[in-house]
Amino acid sequence: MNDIREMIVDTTARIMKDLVSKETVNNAEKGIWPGELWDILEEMGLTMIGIPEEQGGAGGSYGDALSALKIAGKYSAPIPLAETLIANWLLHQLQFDIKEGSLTLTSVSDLEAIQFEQTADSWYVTGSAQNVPWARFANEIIVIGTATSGTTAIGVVYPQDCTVIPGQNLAGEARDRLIFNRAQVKGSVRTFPNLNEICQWIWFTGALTRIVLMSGALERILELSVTYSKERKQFGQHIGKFQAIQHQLAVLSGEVVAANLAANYAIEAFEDGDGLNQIMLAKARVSEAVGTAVPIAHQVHGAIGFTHEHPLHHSTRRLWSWRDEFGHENEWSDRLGEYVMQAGPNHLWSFISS
Amino acid sequence: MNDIREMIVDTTARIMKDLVSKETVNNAEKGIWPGELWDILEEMGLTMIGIPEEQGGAGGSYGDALSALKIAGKYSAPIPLAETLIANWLLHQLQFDIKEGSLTLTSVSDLEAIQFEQTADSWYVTGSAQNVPWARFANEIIVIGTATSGTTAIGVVYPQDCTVIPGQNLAGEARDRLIFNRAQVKGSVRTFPNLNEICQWIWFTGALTRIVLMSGALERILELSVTYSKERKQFGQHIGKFQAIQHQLAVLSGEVVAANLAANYAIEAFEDGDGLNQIMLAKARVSEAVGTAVPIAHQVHGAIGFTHEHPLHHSTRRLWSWRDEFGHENEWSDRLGEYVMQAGPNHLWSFISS
Amino acid sequence: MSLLFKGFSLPTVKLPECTKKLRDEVRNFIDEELQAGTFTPHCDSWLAGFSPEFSRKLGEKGWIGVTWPRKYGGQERSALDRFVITEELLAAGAPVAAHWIADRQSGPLLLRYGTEEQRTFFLPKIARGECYFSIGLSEPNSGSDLASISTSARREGDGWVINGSKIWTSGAHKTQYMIALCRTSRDPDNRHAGMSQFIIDLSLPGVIVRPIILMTGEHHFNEVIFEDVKVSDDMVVGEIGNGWKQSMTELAYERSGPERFLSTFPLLVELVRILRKNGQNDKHSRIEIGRLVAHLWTLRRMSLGVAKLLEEGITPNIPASLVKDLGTQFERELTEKVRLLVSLSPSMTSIKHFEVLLAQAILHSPGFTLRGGTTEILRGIIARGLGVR
Amino acid sequence: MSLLFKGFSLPTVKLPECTKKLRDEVRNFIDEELQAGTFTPHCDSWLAGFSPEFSRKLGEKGWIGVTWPRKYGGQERSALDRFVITEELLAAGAPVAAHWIADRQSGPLLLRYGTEEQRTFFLPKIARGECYFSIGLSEPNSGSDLASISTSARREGDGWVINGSKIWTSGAHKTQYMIALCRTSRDPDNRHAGMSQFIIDLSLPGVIVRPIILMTGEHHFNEVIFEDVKVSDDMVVGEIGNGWKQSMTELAYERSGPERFLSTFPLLVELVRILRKNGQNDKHSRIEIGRLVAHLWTLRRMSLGVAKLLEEGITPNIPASLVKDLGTQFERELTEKVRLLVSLSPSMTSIKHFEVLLAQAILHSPGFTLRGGTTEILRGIIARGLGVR
Repeated sequence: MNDIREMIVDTTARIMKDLVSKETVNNAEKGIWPGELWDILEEMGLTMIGIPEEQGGAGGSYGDALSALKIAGKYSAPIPLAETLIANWLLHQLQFDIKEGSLTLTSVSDLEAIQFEQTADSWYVTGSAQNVPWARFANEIIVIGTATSGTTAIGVVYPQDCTVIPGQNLAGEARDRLIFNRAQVKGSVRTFPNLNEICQWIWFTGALTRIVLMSGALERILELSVTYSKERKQFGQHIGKFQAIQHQLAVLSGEVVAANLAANYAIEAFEDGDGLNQIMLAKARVSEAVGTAVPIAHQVHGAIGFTHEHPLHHSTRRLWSWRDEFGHENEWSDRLGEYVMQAGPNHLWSFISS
Repeated sequence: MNDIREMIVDTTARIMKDLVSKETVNNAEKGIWPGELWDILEEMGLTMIGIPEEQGGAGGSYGDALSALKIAGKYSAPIPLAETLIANWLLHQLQFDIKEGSLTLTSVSDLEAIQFEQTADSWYVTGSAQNVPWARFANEIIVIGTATSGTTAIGVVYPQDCTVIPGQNLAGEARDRLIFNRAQVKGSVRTFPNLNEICQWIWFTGALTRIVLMSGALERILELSVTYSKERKQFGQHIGKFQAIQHQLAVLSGEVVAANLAANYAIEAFEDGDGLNQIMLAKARVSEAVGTAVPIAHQVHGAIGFTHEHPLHHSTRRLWSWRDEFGHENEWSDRLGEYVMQAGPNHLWSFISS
Repeated sequence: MSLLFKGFSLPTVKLPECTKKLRDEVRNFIDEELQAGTFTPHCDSWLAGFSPEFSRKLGEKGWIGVTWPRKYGGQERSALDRFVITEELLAAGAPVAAHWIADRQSGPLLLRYGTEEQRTFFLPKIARGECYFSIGLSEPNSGSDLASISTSARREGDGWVINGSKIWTSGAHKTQYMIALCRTSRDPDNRHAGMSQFIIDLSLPGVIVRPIILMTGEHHFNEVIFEDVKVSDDMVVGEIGNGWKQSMTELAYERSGPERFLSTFPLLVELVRILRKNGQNDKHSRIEIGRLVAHLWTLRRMSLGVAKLLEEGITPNIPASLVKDLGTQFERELTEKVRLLVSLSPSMTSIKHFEVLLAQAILHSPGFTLRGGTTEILRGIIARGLGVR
Repeated sequence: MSLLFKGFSLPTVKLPECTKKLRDEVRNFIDEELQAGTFTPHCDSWLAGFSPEFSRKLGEKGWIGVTWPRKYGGQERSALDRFVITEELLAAGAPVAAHWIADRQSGPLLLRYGTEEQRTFFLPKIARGECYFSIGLSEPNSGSDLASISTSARREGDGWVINGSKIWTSGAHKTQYMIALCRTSRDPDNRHAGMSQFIIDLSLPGVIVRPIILMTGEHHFNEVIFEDVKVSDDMVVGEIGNGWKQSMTELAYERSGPERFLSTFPLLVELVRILRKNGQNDKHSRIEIGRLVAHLWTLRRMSLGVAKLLEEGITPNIPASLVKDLGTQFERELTEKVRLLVSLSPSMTSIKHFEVLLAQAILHSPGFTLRGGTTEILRGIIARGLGVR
């Protein structure tokens, strides 16, 4: 890790420690926007890392941004940092101006449920989008849909121009339903005859953000579990002294280390401009790690970890949500298996070792 | 368990304890037939239980026979008891005379690889059969093939009239390849326009014998593991005192109890003449139990259980073989899943609770 | 054919004809209720589905306290009949939480150890579905180590004064009574001695019921605090000093029932419905469903075997622990497998029933292997049965 | 970005260009050997594939002892280069058992603790693929409890007399030497004190090599008995009394390598071949293969990270234990998954290569989680690293 990245990570961690309290997370779940937290991160430029300063960004690399995102995942920061980063990177790639404020975007899986229509004066959007992250708190929404010509279209809509029906994922993070009823697009629209490449980029980048967030949250539940097992006494000793607990913590740490490394490889490959395979592999591996890790963390914590009072669930419920978002482990394994089968037996080893 | 069955089980257990030594099993693997064991069991009538005395059998029920077979499984008895029982039950159902001596039968999956051909004087068999259990030791072989007319045909062939190429399953049990080169059929041949019912009966009954054998062997590895964990000392105490070992033994015992009960339900249903569903369910469950139970037994035993010297492998290698024979757990789960999906959601509960 | 370790084997059970008839009655009742829309199938309905109205209906049918003597409002039916009623209700995801504890363990405990007055007073009310109980075992600092409880009952006059607190008491904000395990004396050499059980009316002065909000945001559990709560002598259950043994009996009732593997059954039914609707009949789905069904079929028969042993007057501690251990692992696995067979967004706020059921199952899953004895406790009991502990 | 517990994090590694070139050379060599039919891919080839001929060929190529100084016959290449050579050979299921122990741990041990004479004498021979070593740690009554060993080395004249026995010594019937951990003194207060390591020529009088036949019928392991075996002073490795620490270093070399997750790789390759041949490209097969590949990909990178740490002079005890624990669980799981994707009869006597590979993998599977530190030992080490033990 170079010096700049280390600085970003350290600063982010400090801010998160200060401002993401248990109450912040609980309040966000009730619909209260953590404005102070967001404003500081934005001021710091965190929402625009990966875009050159001369183009309005904060400089730095994708990897720097994703490293900071991992910290956000670790602290369960209830903010659309992932979405704002993806949105800005996308806008920048499409040669739109990047945006201040919090952003989100509709899912490429709703591509066909959203119609773009051009009139003399402007573009209008009609249709609906499901599970749009943080939509109710977003300043602007990147909408991905289909133009009447059949091409893929991307444009920006203001939340106040559409109906926002609040919803939540398992972690209580805002995942809202949006209904567009001839909502006017702000600014221009980009259309693409070939939808695959850009949609693929959005889907893979979305998956990468979840990999990174999960790897942060996994570290957190390991820390919480180890700490708890050193504090909690039963049968006259700390529960960490029981071999059954020790072995469970060992298994948990294996999943956490594996997930962390898989995430780091995916980050590096993405930064190098060629992360498709690594994201595919890491999303399969890290999503699966959740299914092993979370039950252990809860089992070690016993009933107390099952209460709203204890912060463990901030991380575990997020992990349960994030492992499914942008494709669960079987969807990615299926894709991966398809790739391997296509390539054939003689390429299997070079695929794994490349 | 009624009195007759209890007597059969007790007697079988006594014989097995006396005659199935470690050497008996090792020798059988080297090709030495345990003649004394077989002769006593035959004398006792064990190979003909389930067929009325007035028709040449030993009386008793299918359930009685299968209960004795469980003991054979428990002691790794290296004899074709399962095959001889199936063969005799089949012969009896087909109104052939039942046979003295050891019997085996070719697999219904080789149906099409074996041709029956009728000449003026006799029937002849040509083709090959794979993995025929104990063929080299069998007095007679029930061959299931296809007649030139396209119907299914069943007849008896002597081993000396075909080429026997010795093979072994993972447990070193004889699973031989047979090549029939116009081998003459002894006695008559039964042909069936509709092959399904009788082939299905053979396949399901074969699966049931493996369920029963496995449930016996699972009991054995639990006993061996518990005994060993009370004897072996490490780090100054019996390994059974370590919580990790205790928990593994608890999991092992759960699989053994589950497998045992599933097997008993399958036996009962088969005896009542309607065991298809129960065999399907039990083969899926018991075969899967092996994959959990065997690694625990070996892990508890440590390196010693991995040696030829220790008898654990007599049971574990058999379990590895039997779980695959007549369909492994995924094949039966697939079939079961198909059935459940066909029946639909509203019948799921009544299927499980019936 | 008991070749197994002593206490480990389970009988096969053939349910008698009368039980089949009973099953049909329960099924018809459930169908009618579903059609009338009085409930929606819910995962973990025996914890989360608190409906006094539904419980009273079951009481009217005679389906609560079915095994109890008629003079106490029971039906004098077999444990197998009770098994059939409970499994049908659970499989349907029906709201049975209100009377669940009273029917499963408080009633049987009173029947076994209670005074004639207690039986006459409480049991008929429970059987009518009107009187609900909470469990009073766990304490904030005891966790799985039940012998370390410290809630005390002090003799005062001709009654008792209770101080301390109980935790994870499901439904205590809605039930009327708790049977609480308290210390009535201390023996430094025997942690299990000096405990006694009391029926505590939760409306008494000094009883404070503090909600424990689950991570799901739901309120089922409570901490119940006793501050100088005065309990009269006739509320003592069984003998003073015999509380530990009585509680262990109570736990055996608690562990082997079908609620240990059917909490998530409504999700499996819904999965089959969805897959059929989607025409998704691929090999992967079939194998996974088949596996789950084979496990469930076996578990149910294990649990039925335990019911049979109970019927025969045996307290099957070890098989009950096996059923709970295997059952709760199964429930968690079911949830995970179902999730992976479909691509969806489990959410309590979803408009899709399936997504809500899945969210319920996932969010409740950590509790499966904690409540009623953790996996660690159960495996310890089993290991002791094997003679290695 | 080390947010993890100290000693738990692993670096990402970008292999340099020169390593890529080396990899191609190894691959070409393997292809040629395969085409010449000098070996058939074998599961667990680093235990079961003992071929002095093949080892000598590797020695000629300079692929044994690659990290060692040139003056001892090495190539002074990096630990990453060594990693690449070994993983290529293992992935191909090549017969590398003969020199495996000498290359992996005996050589490095001598390099670190040996005398100049020992280095000069042994290392070049090892590097040429001509000199093979066995491990001398476990004993019949020690099991996982290595500190309880009792083989003794008694000072006599200017040498040592060794008595006792070592067990599970793979290849001792074919190798020339063993490095044996012996007791040279006893300290009742410190079980780890008073141990020393000796190089023992297995052809010496008093050395008895007794075969231990595996349950598969194979002979790889032995019990090696020492009856008054006389060893000269120059065969002491490192310092007298420092044997425990030296052995722990040796174990770290032993645990993290690619042999902990590639033993069964030839089976996976063959699976893909068979499925393609059968046109079996269903969702179930794809998901299972994808899962296995994702795990393998991650494990390999964890192991590569450990190699990188070794390169930097760090002895990564905890990550090495994590790799071995996850790796050996993976190998077992791979075997089970592959088995379930096809309907066949695994058998050592089968005429089908795939059935033989599967039989090898199944029959060897109990060893995966025992050799080189049992799962229980490894998890204990990891738990200690977490600070809970």
